Amino acid sequence: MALATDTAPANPLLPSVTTIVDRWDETDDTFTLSLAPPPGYRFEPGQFNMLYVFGTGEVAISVSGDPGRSGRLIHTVRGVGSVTKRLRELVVGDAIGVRGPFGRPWPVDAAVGGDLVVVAGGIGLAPLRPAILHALANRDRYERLVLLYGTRMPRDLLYRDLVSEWRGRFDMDVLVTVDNADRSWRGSVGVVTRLIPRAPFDPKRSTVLVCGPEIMMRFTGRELVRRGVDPASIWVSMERNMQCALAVCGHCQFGPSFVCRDGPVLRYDDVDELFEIREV
Amino acid sequence: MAGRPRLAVLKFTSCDGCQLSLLDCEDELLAIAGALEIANFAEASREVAPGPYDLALVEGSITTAHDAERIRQVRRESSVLVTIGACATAGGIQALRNWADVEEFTRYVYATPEHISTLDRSTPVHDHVTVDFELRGCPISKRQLLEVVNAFLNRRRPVIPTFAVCVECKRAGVPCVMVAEGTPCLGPVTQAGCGALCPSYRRGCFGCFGPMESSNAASLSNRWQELGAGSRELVDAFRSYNAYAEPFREAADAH
Amino acid sequence: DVTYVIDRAAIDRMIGRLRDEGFTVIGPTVRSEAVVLDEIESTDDLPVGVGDEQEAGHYRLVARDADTVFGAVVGPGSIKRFLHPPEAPVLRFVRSGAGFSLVAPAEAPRYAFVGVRPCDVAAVGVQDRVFLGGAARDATYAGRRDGAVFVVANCVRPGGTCFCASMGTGPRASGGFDVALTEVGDGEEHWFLAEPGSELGDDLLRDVGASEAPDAAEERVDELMTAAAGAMGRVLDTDGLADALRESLDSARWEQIATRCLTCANCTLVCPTCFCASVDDQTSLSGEEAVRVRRWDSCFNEEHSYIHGGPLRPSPSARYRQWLTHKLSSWVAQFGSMGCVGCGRCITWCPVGIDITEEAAALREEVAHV
Amino acid sequence: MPTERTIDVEYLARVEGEGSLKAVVRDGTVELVEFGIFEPPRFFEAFLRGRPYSDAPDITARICGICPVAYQMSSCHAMERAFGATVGEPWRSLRRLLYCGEWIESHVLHVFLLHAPDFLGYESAIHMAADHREAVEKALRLKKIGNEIVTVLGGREIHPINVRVGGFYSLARRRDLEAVPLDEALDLARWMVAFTASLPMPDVELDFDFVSLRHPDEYPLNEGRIVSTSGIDVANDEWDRAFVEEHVERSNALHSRTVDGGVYHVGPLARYAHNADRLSEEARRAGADTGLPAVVRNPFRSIVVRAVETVHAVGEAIRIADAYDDTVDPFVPIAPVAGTGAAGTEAPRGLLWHRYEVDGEGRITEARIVPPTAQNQLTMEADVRAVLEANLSLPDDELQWRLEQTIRNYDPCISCATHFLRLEIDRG
Ligand SMILES: Cc1cc2nc3c(=O)[nH]c(=O)nc-3n(C[C@H](O)[C@H](O)[C@H](O)COP(=O)(O)OP(=O)(O)OC[C@H]3O[C@@H](n4cnc5c(N)ncnc54)[C@H](O)[C@@H]3O)c2cc1C
Ligand code: SF4
Ligand code: SF4
Ligand code: SF4
Repeated sequence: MALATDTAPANPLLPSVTTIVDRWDETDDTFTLSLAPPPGYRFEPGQFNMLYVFGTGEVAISVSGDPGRSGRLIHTVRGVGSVTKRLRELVVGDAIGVRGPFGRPWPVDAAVGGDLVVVAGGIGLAPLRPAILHALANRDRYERLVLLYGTRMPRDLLYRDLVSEWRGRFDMDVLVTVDNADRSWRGSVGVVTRLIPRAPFDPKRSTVLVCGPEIMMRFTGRELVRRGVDPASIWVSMERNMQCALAVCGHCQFGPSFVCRDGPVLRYDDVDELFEIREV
Repeated sequence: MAGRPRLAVLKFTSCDGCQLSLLDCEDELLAIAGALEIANFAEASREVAPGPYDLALVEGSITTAHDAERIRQVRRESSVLVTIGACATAGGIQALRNWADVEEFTRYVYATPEHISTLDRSTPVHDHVTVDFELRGCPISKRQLLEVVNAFLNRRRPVIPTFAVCVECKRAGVPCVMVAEGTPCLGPVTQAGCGALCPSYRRGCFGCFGPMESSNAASLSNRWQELGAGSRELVDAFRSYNAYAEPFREAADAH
Repeated sequence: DVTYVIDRAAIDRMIGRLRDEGFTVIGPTVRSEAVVLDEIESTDDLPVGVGDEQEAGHYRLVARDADTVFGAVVGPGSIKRFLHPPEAPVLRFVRSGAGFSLVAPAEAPRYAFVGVRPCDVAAVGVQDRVFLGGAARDATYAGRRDGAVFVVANCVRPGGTCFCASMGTGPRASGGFDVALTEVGDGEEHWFLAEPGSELGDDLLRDVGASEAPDAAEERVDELMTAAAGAMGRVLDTDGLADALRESLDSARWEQIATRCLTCANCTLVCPTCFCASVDDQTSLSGEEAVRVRRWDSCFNEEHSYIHGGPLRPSPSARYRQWLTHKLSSWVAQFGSMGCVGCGRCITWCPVGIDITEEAAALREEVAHV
Repeated sequence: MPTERTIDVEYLARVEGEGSLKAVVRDGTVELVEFGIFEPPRFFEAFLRGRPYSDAPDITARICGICPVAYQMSSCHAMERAFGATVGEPWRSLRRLLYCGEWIESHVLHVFLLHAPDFLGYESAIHMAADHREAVEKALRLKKIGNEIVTVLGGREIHPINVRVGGFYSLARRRDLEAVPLDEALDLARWMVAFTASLPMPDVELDFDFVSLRHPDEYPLNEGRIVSTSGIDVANDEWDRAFVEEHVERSNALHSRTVDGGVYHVGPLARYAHNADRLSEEARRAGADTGLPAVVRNPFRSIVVRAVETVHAVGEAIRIADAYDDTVDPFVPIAPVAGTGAAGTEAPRGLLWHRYEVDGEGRITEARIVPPTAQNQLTMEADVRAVLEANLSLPDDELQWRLEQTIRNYDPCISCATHFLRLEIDRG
């Protein structure tokens, strides 16, 4: 979609207009959009875009695609509120506004030479997917590659095919758990933190990337430290109300950080104390 | 024009002012009538089509057994039920009866009270049925009414903030009447929506949009007392158009 | 640097010239029992002969010497209203086919601010770092900020809730202005010392016929300014404060403040540096047009911290804590200075008179004793 | 075979309340006509007791969202009389100006959105707009200007917040008033007279006892003595010498008679009958151009009288706005003392009378409110009976519509005057 460009230069609030090339459902409430990337678009794992639905509003959504493939811009979204539910109704060919990428990425390079451990809760796997794909594409640069993934129910598991493909790989350890199992579930049951003590990684040489609900990240951080991981090697991705992604609307503050600018990926030892305080 | 959402505008115990707000949208009225099928709006058309309705705007509080039944029927017939105005959202000024002897009220007003049948309480619609959205105000603001209709048509969340009148007061650049003139104002505990009308006319807010999201009526009451208000004034202030809304009810009962 | 002495008529000429050049001249003016900032046409619109009395939760206009031009310090409004307006369309879209396109925004006005205070321009400096200091310039702010002119009035008589001396932003402006005026007058004499702060300011002064100031005039003003610095209504000890507040997050005092705090957001809205804003789409009834509107928001509003499932700061104590620690502590990490310029507005305009200097001191005290 | 037609209008919606209409016709004779009000009672008079006097204008406004200014005016005047306070110029003129805004808004609303569709055979103004878009748009424009006057002076169009006993909380800025396009309104109002006069008009002449205010020099809005065709001529506080209120089973409203049992009529026809000589030149001319007689006895023709009154209100608004000075004090200080005060003012729909007793602390001890529709109830019944008798030959649906239109002649209050009637005609 052509955008009228006879306007003031580079208004950072101005989205590029692009179209939906493909879409599919992941779970009951979660779906993936595949967009034509705006010209020259590049991102790093962990960064996010602001997606705009005409007349409804804008939301922060992580990029979930493969950073090594630039042909498509992939977002996995859970329909929870007004904008995300409208996103779910969009069909192939519809226009959508994109601004980004924003934010600090996962420190995938810092992990080089050691173990890379990924801990995901629920939709938290979406922002971690690019990091995993990056690591797999550069597999020889890491020692062990581990994914610990938990959801509430078996039906909430994202990227089923991909996750089972990963499970089948010899160069990656994948442990999956659900909070509440049903009859069909034959895997482990319990919160994701319970996987940490038995997961195959060397705490002293690991970089851990964590994304999920705040409470899950808090307990995961504690558990990792208990297992001996250096707090400075643990990274979490925060969610806050976000309306501009430019650190000027003020909503995404988390202590001294703007999640959009200083995050969303933050180092655990910068936030562990804040995690212990209510309503920060 | 099939396919347009069907609108019903319905009245219970009230003054008609909130539905009149729709007719007061002089610039938008014909556009609204184009975007929605006005299926049932007695105030505007003698053509009354039966439900179901896609959007029902309900004005007025519930004060009779018959209306308590009728609102259930309305709920069954309406996909989205929006209550409009202090009567529908809080019981209205007529909820002052909730602290009084209704029989005595009836004797006072009517020569033959035995002809009057009414409940002894005036209650908001949400006490009777599930309400999808509440639009506050005595009367509602037509700008906000348009926003609700607009959001419904565009299927988005209406931008109807629940913060204090003070926010609009400051956005409008109105000098605070409480700080600059010592005039007691309910703005800090009242929900925005009117655009801080009263302070902009140098009058303290009297709470016609009902309690804001986190009303601290106790603290404001202390401040009013420092400014010279007595308990009687505090009770009068909290017991008006939204008297039966909980934070105001408690604030008045505390004095 | 050369300084000048001018009279009130010269200020009028200055206003006239700025208006002739197409500036919208904004200055203090009396509106319903308070001094506000609004468009002015001459010094007659300024609060001549008017002063103010300010305390926590209390503001009254009072009489000053009949010809005092800058006798009232800051009122509830600040420059923020003009550069970061309370409500502004930031983008406008129209539907076109399956997509949508952008409509060009209206041109921003050019502002000249006359009679604003040193803390006011310091606050503009703070907001500059917020809106212009990041990776991207905020277009709405930048469009209004670029080329704005500031004629500051130094504070000879600080207000009852002022503490700019503590924050290093006043009572004498040290930068960020085009002209700084100091009013000197005690009935017998009445003149203004005028310091140019930019080339534009110097031109402006020469143009209105300013004469060079004698040394005595400068000395006189130095004395007045020293006296003013000692006459602040409030004091805030900022030394180590940002660190102390970081330690205070679980203090019981937040709950105590919350019993008084109305969460009415007044403090944030009068604050000249607070910048929080919400962004919403406003659609036409037909759905063909959408305007993205930015409006002042506040960390005291529940929706400010809303994410799916509810607000992250449901309790008033957490909201007050967010505000105070942001102003005096986390702002330093974010933007390199505190987010407070010591103007005292939040103290005066809090309907229940909660005092940031008092609360910050008490919190520091508490942390020191833990 | 004897026939019985029962005309049962269950939901006459609101007549300052929800109303119903019941008529029984046996063997070609109208046996019964009952206009009932079943709007649930709200007990205003009862809960006003104990409230401070200053609440009266705000609280009584909530009786009616269509004419809140009328309630504010009657209550302010009554209170000021109770305290012996004189509120003269300029507040007197400004109140008239505010009232003119409400008259314009209310008259246009009634004439175009509620009443004109009857004459032209439409279900609503929105249906009418399909064929008469320009007329409806012009009407909305004029209505909006009326509302703008109320908004500038009162803060908002419904339940204005700026009216207080003694005057106003603050005065509107002159430049805001200047921005209201009153000259355009005058053209539109003149056009409205021509439009209403061109409507097909049923031919009826009825004998009414007209009751309204009469003022020595003005077309009455806020002040005047209460006069009637039958010779009543009393001061505002002598109401009980002239009128009585009754309460009957079928109704939740009280209705009024003259003390000697007569049925009377308030509203534009009554005002016009008693005060045609007080109309402004432009209003008189606009009426005369359409051949309007000095007394109109055809209730259907009230639609033209409303239009003429609208011209008057716009002209009056222009004159007051021209002389407006926004630098005066907004109100006269009020010192409450124990006392009693009564006041009638002319609401768009007719005389609205309030009476209060206040104690030494300024708290209300007694309150009485007589709204126009309560006073018109009996005359409406008589009128419906006459129209029914004259039109028995009409088929059911036409008869129903004609009766609805008859009720709407009175503009009893918006929803009853709208097109709400569910009418059953039972031929027995
Ligand atoms: C960096 C980042 C990355 C993210 N990545 C992803 C991702 O990859 N996939 C994904 O699914 N999600 C992601 N999210 C979360 C996603 O942004 C939110 O789920 C989304 O913003 C919800 O928007 P909504 O309009 O659908 O929901 P709503 O809850 O309707 O809207 C949220 C907004 O509306 C307001 N609001 C809504 N309801 C209320 C209410 N009742 N009271 C007050 N205010 C209300 C709030 O102001 C808020 O701004 C991410 C978030 C962040 C910050
Ligand atoms: S006048 Fe009232 S609403 Fe306005 S800021 Fe003051 S307290 Fe709040
Ligand atoms: S300021 Fe208060 S009383 Fe006045 S209109 Fe607004 S909400 Fe109602
Ligand atoms: S925090 Fe208070 S004193 Fe500091 S700049 Fe803001 S309003 Fe002024």
